[in-house]
Amino acid sequence: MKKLINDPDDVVVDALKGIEAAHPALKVDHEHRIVYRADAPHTDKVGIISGGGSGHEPLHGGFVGLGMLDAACAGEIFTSPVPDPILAATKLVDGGRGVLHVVKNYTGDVMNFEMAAELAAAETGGRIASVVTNDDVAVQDSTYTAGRRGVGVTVLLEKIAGAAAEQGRDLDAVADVARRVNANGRSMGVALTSCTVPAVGRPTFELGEGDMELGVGIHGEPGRERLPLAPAREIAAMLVEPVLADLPFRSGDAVIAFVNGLGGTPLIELYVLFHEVATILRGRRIDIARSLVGSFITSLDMAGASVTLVRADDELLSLWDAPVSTSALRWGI
Amino acid sequence: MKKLINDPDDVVVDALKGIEAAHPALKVDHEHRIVYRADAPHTDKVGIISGGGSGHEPLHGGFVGLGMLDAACAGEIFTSPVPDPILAATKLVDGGRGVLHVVKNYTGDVMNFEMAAELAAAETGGRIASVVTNDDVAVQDSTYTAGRRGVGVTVLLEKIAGAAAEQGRDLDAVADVARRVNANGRSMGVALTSCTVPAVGRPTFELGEGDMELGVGIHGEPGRERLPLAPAREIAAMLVEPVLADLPFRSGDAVIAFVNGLGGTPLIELYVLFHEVATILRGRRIDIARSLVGSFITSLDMAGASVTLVRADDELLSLWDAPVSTSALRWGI
Amino acid sequence: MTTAALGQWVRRFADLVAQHRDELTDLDSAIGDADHGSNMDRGMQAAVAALDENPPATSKALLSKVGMTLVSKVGGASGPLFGTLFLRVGGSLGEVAASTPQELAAALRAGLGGVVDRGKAGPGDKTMYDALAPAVDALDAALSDGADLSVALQNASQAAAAGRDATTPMQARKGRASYLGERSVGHQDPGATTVALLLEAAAGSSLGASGSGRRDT
Amino acid sequence: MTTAALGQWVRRFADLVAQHRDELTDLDSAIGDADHGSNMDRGMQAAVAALDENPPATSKALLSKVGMTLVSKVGGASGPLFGTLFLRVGGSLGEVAASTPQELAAALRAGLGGVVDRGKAGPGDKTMYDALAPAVDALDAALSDGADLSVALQNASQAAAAGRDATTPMQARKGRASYLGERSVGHQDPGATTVALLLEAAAGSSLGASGSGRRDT
Ligand SMILES: Nc1ncnc2c1ncn2[C@@H]1O[C@H](COP(=O)(O)OP(=O)(O)O)[C@@H](O)[C@H]1O
Ligand SMILES: Nc1ncnc2c1ncn2[C@@H]1O[C@H](COP(=O)(O)OP(=O)(O)O)[C@@H](O)[C@H]1O
Ligand SMILES: [Mg+2]
Ligand SMILES: [Mg+2]
Ligand SMILES: [Mg+2]
Ligand SMILES: [Mg+2]
Repeated sequence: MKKLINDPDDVVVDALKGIEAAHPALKVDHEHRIVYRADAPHTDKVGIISGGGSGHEPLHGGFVGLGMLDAACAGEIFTSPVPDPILAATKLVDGGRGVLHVVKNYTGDVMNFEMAAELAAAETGGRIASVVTNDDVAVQDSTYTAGRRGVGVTVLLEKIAGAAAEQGRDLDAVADVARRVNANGRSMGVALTSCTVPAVGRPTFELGEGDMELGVGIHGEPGRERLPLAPAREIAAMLVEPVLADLPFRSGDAVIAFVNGLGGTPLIELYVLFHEVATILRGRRIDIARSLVGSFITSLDMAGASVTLVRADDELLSLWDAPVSTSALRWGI
Repeated sequence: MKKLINDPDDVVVDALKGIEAAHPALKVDHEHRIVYRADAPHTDKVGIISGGGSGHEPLHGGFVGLGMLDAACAGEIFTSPVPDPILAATKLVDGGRGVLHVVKNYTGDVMNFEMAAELAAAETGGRIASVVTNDDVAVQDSTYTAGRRGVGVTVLLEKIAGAAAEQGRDLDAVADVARRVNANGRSMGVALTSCTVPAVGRPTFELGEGDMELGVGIHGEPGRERLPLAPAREIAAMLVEPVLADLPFRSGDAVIAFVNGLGGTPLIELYVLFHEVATILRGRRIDIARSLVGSFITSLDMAGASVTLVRADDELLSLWDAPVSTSALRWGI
Repeated sequence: MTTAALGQWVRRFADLVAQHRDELTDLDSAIGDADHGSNMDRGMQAAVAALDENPPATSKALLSKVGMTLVSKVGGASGPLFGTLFLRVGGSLGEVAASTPQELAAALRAGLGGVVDRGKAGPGDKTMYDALAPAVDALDAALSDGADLSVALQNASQAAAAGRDATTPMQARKGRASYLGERSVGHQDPGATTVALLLEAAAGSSLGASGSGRRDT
Repeated sequence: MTTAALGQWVRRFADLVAQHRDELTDLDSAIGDADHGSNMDRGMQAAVAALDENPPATSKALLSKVGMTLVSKVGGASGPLFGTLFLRVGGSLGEVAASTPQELAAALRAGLGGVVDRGKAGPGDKTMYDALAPAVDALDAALSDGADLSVALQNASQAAAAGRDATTPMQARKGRASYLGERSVGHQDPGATTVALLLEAAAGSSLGASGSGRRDT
């Protein structure tokens, strides 16, 4: 295992110290492992928090700041945080207008956020709403199962809901916008290599030199199928077609197109992939209204990428364009 | 070789198409492989261009935009562009106030930019100044040799010189500021794995499972020494100490601290490293006035990182803080 | 059945989890993320340490401490699920120092309800439910048939083990294993395995001995 | 010495580079970035194609076309260096159809000057300079001694080969190999090797034959 770390058990703790040292606009509660806005809480807006297992950086700590999250809870690598820190973060950001929990759809995350919300309601009486992202079309959706995983849409949702909160909308309205992003977003990913969890020290799965895992999850969960490595052009089609079919997206739709690196893939390759994605969308007369290219929701050192499309009307686009100032996403301010 | 690409020979061409599709504020001259501001040239400011071999993304194309570069020339992977496109870019951005060439100190880059500058002077009579970055302390400096390589300082210099140009300063003044950044900046890097050049298809160098290459170059050039992989704390010391000694930096200095990923290293590890770097600097009473953490000057898929420190006075800091709007670095606008 | 016996049960469970830690993690590595054994072991060690530090006097206090510790130390899916299980069992027993077998059975059924509230799983979803529900049913049935608690817990333990085994051919519909779809078939569920250990601990503890046949009236 | 002979020289050089392409790249992989053979081969193939397409009439036109093609097709260090070399030789010969041996020698010295202007290398830096400078000296010396051009070019070729061999024990101070410091010792410089091929091509071409002893007065 080749990593720039100290003790594998200290990776999250050490990284939080790095985040604190690098970004004066952020504070870190080390006991609870919370990254939060130095100026929290805000009495004039709904608070938004998110969190989950670590190993997906910059998600979520990199999205704390004006126009996005008020706080992020960092669990151990790939392990949901427990309710205590979620409760602490909820209290920390509640300026009186309620708090939105943005939760990725993993059983552990959902339950721990739910318990924290129950505890917060009991302790403070503050209002809490929850939005669960579940955009990964690699997993079959069904009301009888745990459903789809939450992946790339989470990033776009946090941005857009953050902008809605910054406008002063109330908790229900912010939650509505967030749900609308999730309802209109779909994603799919591919791994060229496995990630390696520091405490484990060896790759999570074996993948032959000539193979790729299509539909992989951001914790190295197995995907839809294992296939021979293909040119970017074909991989783009394998990612985009199921995404388009699932919603479905239609000719004339405007989308936010997000090509995301999984941690070990350099930017030059993401641009090659983006070109192929854009070519397919152009062929389908789907309009790329906005785009995002980079590594924003990662899986440690996994080589690979994911494609997320969110169908966006003018309101979502104007919220997307609104100012945001976080360590990983910033514009307009 | 596991890469999200089509034909290895088309990587640069395809990536430029992706950049063009993703960023409406940028245009691409595909014949010359130039990324340039859609609103170039600007008659009210000095033009700034840079360029070099590809494979270091987001450098340089990711830094084209308001407050930074006006154009960037993309050579083949790890191969300096030839004079023609540099000449074309120079003409493209010259709004009458002259053009600054930012060149990393590699023999090929220096000579190709020099020839382009001679051609431009002969053809257009426009003024051209050149600044060569040479901040890599892994290589011994000497007037009798090719000298140090240009690495991380290039990023900070492009930002700061870009801000000076945006203020309307004249060519000499912009070049002066740029030289001041270079003179006050030093870097050193470490590789945990080799990069793989697409057209070659196998790693540039062999590195044992337990080894790292200290002082590596951004093209996979050999470093100072090969050592057993060490904890981030020790690696930080191996990178920071030679950097501090070389200028030398002194107690009381304010610096811009830049921890850079080499392409295959995820952000969480960069923050672990940044924490260790900050701890060392704190111990030396060197003040981190500004910081930058992320993968900004890469070496394809190489796992590893570099540390760059630039000693910064108030003027450089205020230029650093000035608005910038590029695909890879953006704030204040 | 006394609070002390509950404490013994918890400790015995912690021992069994520690002994089977690697097995549980291996089961989770086949259809999950290879942390169930270390999750539960970390949580139960912390729970036992919390009991040692400040031994609670009532059943509710004792099991709440175990439940809260699991909730705040384990994370993932099993922290809230096993945590809620203990919290609900304790809540059902109340601030008492002893309870009847019927009260214990009702408390375990309340615990099962908590697991369902939390995880929304039902029969055949290939989760801890598939071991816990048959165990609670078996406990009720045995007690209605007039069996003493010790025998009833033996029955419940056997039912949990059978429920655990029955998860192997199931296709997971809840939790991380559900992402595998058909590929989850043929693997025993780790959470159900832990539930079988929990009932094995109950059957082997002094729960049945001390409380057998006695009713607090 | 005619323009046609210069064309023959260029083509012969292109052939030799193509033949030694892999060897040149291997030398560069030891102390550089493993592209010198492919760089020079790509450039010289393009140069020959440019000559084929539109054969230039004067020495300057011919060598400028070769030089410009190298500059615009090769990149890296060798593009500007070899490009400048050809550009300066052509510029020195001028818009003529034939030149004297002395003019050729002076032109090659001008080319050497161009390489130094561009690359700032001197003796012992372990670069193409270390093969080119002795060759130019040998050519001058032989012509002063009254040798005819064919013999003088043989001498120059031998001097280039000796200069090339002498780079092996040197420590590089210029170019990519200089980053290796002491580790560059013991490897033959690729650029010097290419210069030796350039002079071998000259000695084997019709340069010496056609122009031997003749002076354009
Ligand atoms: N929705 C659910 N309802 C009941 N039990 C569940 C549910 N989801 C998961 N489980 C149980 O949790 C176990 C996995 O626990 P663990 O590995 O510790 O958590 P995680 O899946 O978060 O890593 C599964 O084997 C299953 O028995
Ligand atoms: N400053 C210099 N002056 C003269 N020759 C040089 C200089 N730098 C490099 N060279 C020559 O260039 C050769 C390398 O050429 P090449 O591999 O094509 O370029 P690059 O180093 O850019 O990959 C070296 O072997 C050396 O002979
Ligand atoms: Mg698990
Ligand atoms: Mg887990
Ligand atoms: Mg080379
Ligand atoms: Mg090269």
